[in-house]
Amino acid sequence: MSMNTQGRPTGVGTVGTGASGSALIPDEPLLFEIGDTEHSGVDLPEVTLSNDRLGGFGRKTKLDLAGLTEPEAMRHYVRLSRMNHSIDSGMYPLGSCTMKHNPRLNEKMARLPGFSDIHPLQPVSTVQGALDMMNQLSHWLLTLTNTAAVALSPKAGAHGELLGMMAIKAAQEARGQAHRNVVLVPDSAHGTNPATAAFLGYLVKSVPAREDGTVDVEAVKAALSPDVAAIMLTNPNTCGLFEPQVIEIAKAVHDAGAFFYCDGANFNAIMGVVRPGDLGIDAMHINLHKTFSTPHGGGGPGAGPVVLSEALAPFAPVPFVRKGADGLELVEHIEGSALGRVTAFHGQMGMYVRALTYMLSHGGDGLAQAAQDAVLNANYIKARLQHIFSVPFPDYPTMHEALFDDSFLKETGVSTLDFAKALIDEGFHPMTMYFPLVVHGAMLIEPTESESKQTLDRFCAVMAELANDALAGNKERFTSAPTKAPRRRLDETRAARQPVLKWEKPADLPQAAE
Amino acid sequence: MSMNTQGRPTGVGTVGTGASGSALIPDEPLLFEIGDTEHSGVDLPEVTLSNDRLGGFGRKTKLDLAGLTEPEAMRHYVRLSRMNHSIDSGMYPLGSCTMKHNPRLNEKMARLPGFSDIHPLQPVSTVQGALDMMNQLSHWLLTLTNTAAVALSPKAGAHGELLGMMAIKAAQEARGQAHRNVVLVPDSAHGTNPATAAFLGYLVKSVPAREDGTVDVEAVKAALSPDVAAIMLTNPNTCGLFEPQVIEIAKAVHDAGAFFYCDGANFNAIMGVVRPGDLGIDAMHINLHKTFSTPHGGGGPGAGPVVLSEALAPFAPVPFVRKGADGLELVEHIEGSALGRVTAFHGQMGMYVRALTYMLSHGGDGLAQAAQDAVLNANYIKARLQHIFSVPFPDYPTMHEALFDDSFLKETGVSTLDFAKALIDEGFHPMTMYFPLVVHGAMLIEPTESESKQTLDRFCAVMAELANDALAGNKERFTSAPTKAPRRRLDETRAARQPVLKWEKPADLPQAAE
Amino acid sequence: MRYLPHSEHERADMLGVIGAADIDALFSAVPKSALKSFDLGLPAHQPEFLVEAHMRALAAKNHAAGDGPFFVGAGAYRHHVPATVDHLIQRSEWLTAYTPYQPEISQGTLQMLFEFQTQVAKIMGMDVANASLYDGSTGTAEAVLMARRLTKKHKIVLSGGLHPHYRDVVKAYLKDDPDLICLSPSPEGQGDILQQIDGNTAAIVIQTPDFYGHLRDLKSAAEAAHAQGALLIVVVTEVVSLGLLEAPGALGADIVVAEGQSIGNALNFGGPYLGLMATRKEFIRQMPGRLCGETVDADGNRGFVLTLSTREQHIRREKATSNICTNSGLCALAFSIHMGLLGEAGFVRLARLNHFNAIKLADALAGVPGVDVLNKTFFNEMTIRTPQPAAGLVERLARRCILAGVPVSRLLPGDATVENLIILAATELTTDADIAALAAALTEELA
Amino acid sequence: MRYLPHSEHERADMLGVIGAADIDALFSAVPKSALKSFDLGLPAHQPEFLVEAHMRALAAKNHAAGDGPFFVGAGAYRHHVPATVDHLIQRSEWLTAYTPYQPEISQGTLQMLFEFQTQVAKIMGMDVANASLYDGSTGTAEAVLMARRLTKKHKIVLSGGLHPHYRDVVKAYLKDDPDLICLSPSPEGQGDILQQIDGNTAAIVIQTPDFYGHLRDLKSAAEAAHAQGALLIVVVTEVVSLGLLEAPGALGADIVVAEGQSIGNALNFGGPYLGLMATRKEFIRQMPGRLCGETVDADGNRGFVLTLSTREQHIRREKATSNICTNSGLCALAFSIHMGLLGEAGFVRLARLNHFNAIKLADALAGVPGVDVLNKTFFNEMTIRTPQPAAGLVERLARRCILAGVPVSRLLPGDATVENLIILAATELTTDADIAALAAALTEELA
Ligand SMILES: Cc1ncc(COP(=O)(O)O)c(C=O)c1O
Ligand SMILES: Cc1ncc(COP(=O)(O)O)c(C=O)c1O
Repeated sequence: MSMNTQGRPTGVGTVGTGASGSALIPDEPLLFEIGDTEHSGVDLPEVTLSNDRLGGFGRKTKLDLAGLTEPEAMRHYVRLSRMNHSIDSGMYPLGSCTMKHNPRLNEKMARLPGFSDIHPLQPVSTVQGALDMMNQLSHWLLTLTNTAAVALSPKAGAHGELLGMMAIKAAQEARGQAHRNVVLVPDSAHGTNPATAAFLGYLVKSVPAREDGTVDVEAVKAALSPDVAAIMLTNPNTCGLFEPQVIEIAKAVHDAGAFFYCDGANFNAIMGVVRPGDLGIDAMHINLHKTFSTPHGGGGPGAGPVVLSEALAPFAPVPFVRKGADGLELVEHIEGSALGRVTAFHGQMGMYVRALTYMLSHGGDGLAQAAQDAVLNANYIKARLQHIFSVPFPDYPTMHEALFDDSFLKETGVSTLDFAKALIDEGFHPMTMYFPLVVHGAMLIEPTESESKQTLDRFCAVMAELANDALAGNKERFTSAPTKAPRRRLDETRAARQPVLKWEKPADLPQAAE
Repeated sequence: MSMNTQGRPTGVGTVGTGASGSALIPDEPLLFEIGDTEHSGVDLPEVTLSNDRLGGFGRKTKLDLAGLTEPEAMRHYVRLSRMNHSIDSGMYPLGSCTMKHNPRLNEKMARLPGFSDIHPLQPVSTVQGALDMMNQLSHWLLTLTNTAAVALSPKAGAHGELLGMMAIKAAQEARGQAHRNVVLVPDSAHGTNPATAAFLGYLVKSVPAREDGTVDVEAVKAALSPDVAAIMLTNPNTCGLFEPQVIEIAKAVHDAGAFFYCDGANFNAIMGVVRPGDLGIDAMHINLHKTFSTPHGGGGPGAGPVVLSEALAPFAPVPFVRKGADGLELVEHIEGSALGRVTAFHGQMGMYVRALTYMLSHGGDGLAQAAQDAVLNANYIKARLQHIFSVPFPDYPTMHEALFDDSFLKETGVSTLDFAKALIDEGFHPMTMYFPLVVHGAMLIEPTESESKQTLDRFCAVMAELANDALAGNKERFTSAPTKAPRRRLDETRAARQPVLKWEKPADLPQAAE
Repeated sequence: MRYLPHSEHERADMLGVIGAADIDALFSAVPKSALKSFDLGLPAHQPEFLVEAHMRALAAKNHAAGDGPFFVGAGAYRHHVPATVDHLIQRSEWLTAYTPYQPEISQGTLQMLFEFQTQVAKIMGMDVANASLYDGSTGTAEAVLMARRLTKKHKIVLSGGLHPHYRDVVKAYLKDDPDLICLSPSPEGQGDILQQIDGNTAAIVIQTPDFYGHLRDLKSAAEAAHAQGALLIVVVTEVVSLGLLEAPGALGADIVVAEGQSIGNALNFGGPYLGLMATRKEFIRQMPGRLCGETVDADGNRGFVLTLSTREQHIRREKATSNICTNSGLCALAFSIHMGLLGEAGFVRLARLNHFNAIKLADALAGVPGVDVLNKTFFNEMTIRTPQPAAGLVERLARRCILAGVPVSRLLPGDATVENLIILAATELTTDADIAALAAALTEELA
Repeated sequence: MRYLPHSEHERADMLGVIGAADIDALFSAVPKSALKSFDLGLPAHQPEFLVEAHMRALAAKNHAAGDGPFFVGAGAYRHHVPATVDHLIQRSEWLTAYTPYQPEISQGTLQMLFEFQTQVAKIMGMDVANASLYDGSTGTAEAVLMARRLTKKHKIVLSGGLHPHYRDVVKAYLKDDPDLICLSPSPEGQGDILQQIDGNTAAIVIQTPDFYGHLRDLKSAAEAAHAQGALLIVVVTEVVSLGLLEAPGALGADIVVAEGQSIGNALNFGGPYLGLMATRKEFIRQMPGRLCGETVDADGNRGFVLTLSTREQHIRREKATSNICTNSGLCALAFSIHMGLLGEAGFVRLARLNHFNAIKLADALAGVPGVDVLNKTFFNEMTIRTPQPAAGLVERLARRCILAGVPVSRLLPGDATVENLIILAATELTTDADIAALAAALTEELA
C-alpha cells in the first residue's frame, strides 16, 4: 500500500509496489477506513421502546463503531486472511507449538447443534449427551496418561498449569505444608511455568541442566529442600529430549515431600507410547490445541485439561461428571472443596468435541503411530541437517522437535532471526527462535507427524541451501529478508515506544495528518 | 516454480523467482506429482469378497490413480485456491456474468440435511418440504416476471435456452407450423443463442442492430417471414441497453406467427422493476447463478429456470409440482407430453434453495433496490470514465453494465487484451473483452450492486490512470502485463496446437524428460 | 439491506456524478407502461434469522436419508463425502470464482480441472475427458449427438437397461427422430441390442451396471458395433462401480458418459450433479464442453488454460459442438478432491465395500418370503420382484421410516410388467442393522 | 490412517537416513519399563463416517436450544450469529494460523486484532483493550490482580450482583485471601458495596446488568471508589447490553471486563468463550494479555505487530503480568466480524430488540399468577420469584420442551433465600410464541 507520512493508506486495496506486491494479495484498509456508523451488514427490525426499563442508565455517548455491509465484510476478512500463513497453506515448523493438521471433521462435529447450541446451565437432564462426551474424552485422557483423575475445565495450557499448581498448593496445605513456598523450574522451561508459579506466590528457583540438555537427578536432589512445594518439569523437554532420569527425579521429588508438575505441552511425542503416569507425575496439562489437533485459531482458543495422580485427585476443581442414579451427573459444587473453580461453566466444550473426534478417528493405534511419526520426522530433519547446522545436544535422539543453535552462523553476520526471515521468502514459516533460552540463538523445529517426506525433503533442501548461502557470505539475502511477504520487517521498537493500540479518526489525532 | 525444459516442476511449493513470486502463493505440483497409488486420505475397512457377483466383469486393468492423505490434500487444494481471483477477494467486473456477492446463509441453508440429504426418487410423501420450496421459488419467479408457467429443471442458462426453444418448436408443431425453420438472432447475442438454435436444427438468421446499439422493430419486421419460428432477443441486451422497442418487437413477432424467446441473463438490471411478461415475451431463462446469487463455482453449477407465457405453458417439460389431494404432487410424466424431460430428476435443487433464501432475504423491495443499484453502479462507472474511454452507444443511459470500445486506444499499440491484463496487476479482475461482437475491442463492465462506491471509485481511478498511461505511450506496461500474478501470459496457441489434456507419467511420455 | 453497500446519501452523490435527476431517469428506455407499473405483493426483506427459520421449517418437512434405513439409488447414490471436501469447496477462491477465462489469476481452478480430467480419463480407461457436463443424462444426449457428428450416420440404439430418465432426455434432445431406437425395458438384464446394429448405426448406448443393477457385457458390444462402423457409448450412473469393474475403455468403449455425483457430491434431491465424459484422443474435436490443457507462460513456467475452444459456443456460435456454457465446475472440484483423497487404494476399497454390503442386502432380500432378486450380477444395486405392487409397498415402508428403494413403476408408469419391481441400492453407509430392519419390515408387510 | 502421510516404505527410508534400526531406537531415552509397556485397550482407528455416526448419536442426546422455547442466560446468551461469521472463521488462513509472532506473514491476524481492540475499546468507552483473555470469569480475576498491582493495595470487594461463578474464580485465584470481601447475593438488586470502600481498597467489582438482571449505578460507584484511591472494575456478562446502556468508561470505570460470547460466538455448552478487557491508557503496562500495535515496515508501509510484550510470560517469565499465553484468538475474530457487520447502527438495533423482547417477557411473566418479577430495571434478563422451588419447576418445564431459565439455586445451592428464584433471558431470537408458551406452561405448572 502506498502510504502518506502518517502511515495512512491512500486507497482501497492498492497492490503493493515493492517486490512483495502481488496482484492477489492487495493491501487492505482498516475496517474503520471502509465502513461508517450507518452501514450495517445485519438486518434487524427497528422497534419502538415506549416504556424502557433502563432506569436512566441508557447510553448517551456515541459508539462511533464502523459497520460494513455483508459483501464489504466478506471481502475485508477474505483479503486480510490472505496475508496470513497457515498450516493448511504451508509447513509451520514452530517448535513447542505442535502445528499439526486440523481435520475438518472435527469442525463439523463441533458445529452439530446438539453440541454448539446447548447452554451450560440448562437442566442436566437435557445434556446427557454432552456429559457422556466429556466422560468419553476423560476416559481417553486417563487411559493415555495412566492417571487417576482429570480436570477438563482449563482454558489453555497456562490455565492448566495454574490449576495444577493450585491443586498442589491445596494438597500441601492439607498436609500441613503451607509453608512450602519454592517451586523448582529448569531454565529451559516455557515462560508460562515460572509465570504460573509466581502468579501463585511461589518463589521460582532454577534447576541447572546438564551439558547434554537434560536434567540431572542429582541437581534436583541438591535443589530440593523442605521449602520446595513442587518441581515443574517439561517432558519431553523443550530441547526436544526425553528426560532419561524422569523416574528417578519423580522419586526424589516425592521423597522430599514435593509434587511433580509435568508440563505436557510436548505430549505429542509420546502419546500412546509412554504414559506419564508411569513416570511418577502428579499433575500434567494436555494442550488439546496441540496434541489433539484443535486448531490454533491465530492465538486460541485452546483447552488445557489436567490429569492428576491419586495424591492430587481430591483437589480437583469443579465441575466434573460422574455416574448418578438417573444417568450422568454434573458436579458443580463440593462442600468445603479446596479449589473451587477456575472458570465459569464447564470449560472448552467446543474443543472437547474436536479432540474426541480426533481420538476416535486415529484410534489408540493411530495416536501411537502419530507420535512415532512425529519423532521420526524430527529425527529425519536432524539427520539431514546436522552436518551443516550446529546441534547443541547430540547425545540423544531427539523426540518430536529438532534443536539447533546459531554457532554455525558465527562468522556470517547472519543472526537466527535473519535466517528465519529468509525462510519466509522460501514459502516456509520460520521455526521457533531463541527458545529454549538455554541455547544460544536457538532454532527449534517441530515438523509434527502431519508433514510428508516430500515436504520434509524440500524443507531440508531449502534449509541447507540457506545455510550454505549464509556461509558463502551472502549476508544481504538474510538481513533484508523477507522481500516476498506482504510486509518487510516491521519496526517493533517503534510499536513499543509509541504504542498505537487502537484506531483514531485522523481528525481526532493530536497531530493531524500532514 | 522453476521448471526444467519439459515444463515439469522441480520441487514442492517452490516460490517463484520472478516478480510474481510471493511467499504466500508458492507454486504447487500436480496431485499426481505429490501422491501415489498407495496413499489415501479415506479410511475404509478392507473386506473379503469371497463370492462376488461381478460375473467376470471385474477390473483387470490398474487405475493408476494418485491419492493424498488428508493433510496433503488440504494443503494441495488450499494452495491451488490461493492462485485464484474470486468475487470474495476482489471486484470481478465481468460483463454479462453478474458476479455479485454470494451470501453464505444460502450455502448454509442448502446444506441442511432436509435439502441436501434427500433423494430425488424417494416417496413424494417424504419430500413435501422440498416440493413446497420449489413451489415458493416458482411463485417468486412467476411474480417477478408476470408469466404463466415456469420450468425449473434446466441446469444452466444455455440449458434453459434449449428447453425454451424446444417448447417453441413443439408449440409450432402443435400449430401445424413445423416447417418454420428459421430463428432470428441479433449479432450482439451471446454465443449460446445461435448455438442453441442450431442445436435444434434451426437456421440462424441475424438481425442487424441500429447505430445506437438497439434493435430496430422495422429490421425485425423485415426479417420476419413465414419460415421464422422465433426470435431470440436479449433484454437488457448485451450492450447493456434496454431495448426501447421491445413491446413493438414482441407484437411484430407474434403477428408473424413466431415466438419471442428472451435471453434473461441480464435480468439483474430489472428484477422487481420491469416484468418481462409485460413486454410480451414467450419464454425466458433466468440464471439463478447470476441474478439470484448462487455462486459461480469456477464454472458452475448453475440453474436456468425458464418462465413461459400462456401460449407456451402447455409445452412445459416434466417434472413440475402441483397441489394434489394429499398435499403437493410431483408430476413426472404426462401422457403424450410434447416435450418430455430435459434432465434426469428435478433439476438443480441445491440452487433453488440458495436462490429462494436470497429472495427471502432481499424481499421484493430489496430485489428492486438491488436492480436499481446495479444500474446506478454501471452508470456511475460510465459517467466517470466516458471522458477518457470511448463509449460506442452514448444515446441511452446504460443498464447494469457499461460498454466501451477500443477506439480510445487506437494510436497506443495497446490492445483491449493488453489493457485488461494490466488491470490484473492493479488487483482487479478484467472486464469481459471482445464481447459483444458488434463493438470493436469491446470492454464490457458489470459492477453489479455488490460493489461499494469506495471500490467503484478506486476502480475508476485505476482505469483512468491506466488509460492515461496507455495514451502517454507507456505500451510496455500493458504488453508485458501481468507481472504480479501467479503466472505471466500463457501460450494459448501452444495449448491448442499440441493439446496436453491430461497428466502422463514422465516415463510414459513419448519423448522422455531431457 | 445487508447485501447492498450504498447508503442513501451515496446513491444521491452517484446520481449527481451521473447527472441524473433520479434513479428512474436511468430507466428511461423502458416503456412507461412497464416500469414499476405493478405491486409485486412479495414479502419485504427479512433478518437473516427469520429467513433461516423459514428455510429450516421447509427442510424439516422432508425425511432426510440419514433419518433411517435407506436403500434408494436408481441413478443417484448416498455415499459419505469427507468433511474435507465440503469444507474446501466452500473456500471463497473456489466457490466465488468465475469460469477461468483469465488464466493468470485462475491457475487454481485450471490446474484442478487438468487433474480432474486426468482422474476421469484414468477411471474410465480413456484417452481424454472434458471438464464436466451438467449431469449423466444430458451427457448421454450430448454423446449421442457427438457420435452422429463423428460417424456422420444417424441411427442410435438405446439399450433397454438405460435409465428411463436418460432415455427421456435423449428423446427430448432428438425430438421425434425416427432413427432413434429405444429398446423396451429389460429388468431381467436381457438384451437384444447387438441385433439392432446395422450399417446406418451411429452408436449403441449401453449402461452398466444397468438401471436394474445388472452388469452388461461391453466387450462383445464394442466388437459388434465396431464391426459395423458404429460407436459404443457406455453410460455409468454409479461411478463408484469403476473401482471394481473393468474400465469401459479397456473393453472398447468409444465414448463413456457417467454421472459423477457419487464421488464428492450429496444427493441434493437430484441436482446439482456432475456429467463426466471421456473419449478417444482422435475424437476430441467433436467433444462438447470445456477442456483444460497444459502450456507455458511468458517466463516458460508450466501453466494451464482452457483450450480447443473453437468447439465451443462462445467462439463458434451456431457451429459449436454444443451450446453448453456454465457446466458443473464446483461439483467437478468436489469429485476431484474426493477422488484425490481416495486415490487408487481408497477408491478400490470403497467399491469393494459397496459390493460387499450389496451382497449382504441381496442375500437378505432373497430370504424374504415372496421376494425374488432378479440379478445374477450386480455391483451395489439390484431389482426385486415382490408379490404386491411396488409403489404402495414402498410407501408403507416409508411410513415405517424405511426408504426401501425405487418402485420401477415410478419411472415407467403404466407398464404392467414392472409394476411389482423395486430397485434397491446399498453403499458403504448401509449397515447390517439397516438391512435387518428392511428385511423384517418387508417380511411383515408381505405376510 | 488418513491423517498420516507416510507409507511404510517411506518410514523405512527415513529410518535409514537417520541410521536407526527401528522406531524404538529413537525412544532410547525412555526408561524400558515405560515404553510401550501396556495395552491401552482403546478402540482402533475408524472410518470418518463411523466417527461421525458416533458423535451424532451423542449430540442427539442433548436438547438443543433451537429445539423449543429457550430462556436460559445467566452469563451465556443465545444470539443469532450471521452465517458469514462462521464461514469466515473457518477459512484456513484464520483457523489454522498460530499466534502472529511473525508479523510479515501474519498481517491478517494482526490487523484484525488491531480492529478488534478498537471495537472493544469503543463499546466500553475506554482508551485501550487487549487482544482477548479466556473468558469473562478469568478476566475478572485478572482484573482484580491488575488492580492490586496498580494500586499496590489489597482489599477487593465483589458485589453481591457478581455472577457466582465469577466470584468463585476470583476466590480460587486469590485463594484464602483475607482481603477479598464477597458481599452476599443480592437478588433484589440491593447493594452495600460503597460502604465497604476504605483506604486499603484496591478495587470494587460491580457487574451490570448484574447476575439477576438489575442495572447498577456505576457513576456513584466510580466516584466513591476514586474518592478512596480505589479502582472501579466493571463486569459485563451480556455485551449486547452496551448497545443500549451507557459505556462504563463514560461513567468512570477503570477496568472493564466482559464476556464477549454474545457477539459472534455460539453457546457451546460454556466454551470456548471470549474475555474482553479494556482500561485506561496509563494502566496499559499492568494489563495482562496480548496487545497489537501499529507500526511501519522497512519500506515505510503501515503494519501491525504484537507489542509491549515485556508484560508477558514469554519475555518476563516470573515477572509477567499474567501467565496467559494462548487466548481466544478465533473467538475474537468471530466477535470482530460480527461487530463489523453490525456497526453502530446494527449493534444499537440489536440491543433495542433484545430489550424490547425482554420487556414482553417481563410483562408476560408478571401476568402469571403467583410469579413476581423482581426487577425494576433490566436489559434482557430478569429474576422471578415463584411459589415453588425453582429447580423442580425448571425441570418439569424442560420435560415440556421449554428451557425456562436458570434456577438460582443451581449456582447458589443451599441458600434458602434464593431457592424459588429463576433467572430468565430474552434475546432477538425470542418469539412471541415462545413467550406465550412459557407463560401458559408456567401457569399450568403453578396452578
Ligand atoms: C512447553 C509449553 N508449556 C506451556 C505452554 C502454554 O500453553 P498455552 O499456550 O496453551 O497456554 C506452551 C505453549 O506454547 C508450551 O510450548
Ligand atoms: C447473455 C447470456 N446468455 C446466456 C448465457 C448462458 O448461460 P449459462 O452459462 O448459464 O449456460 C450467458 C452466460 O454467460 C449470457 O451471458
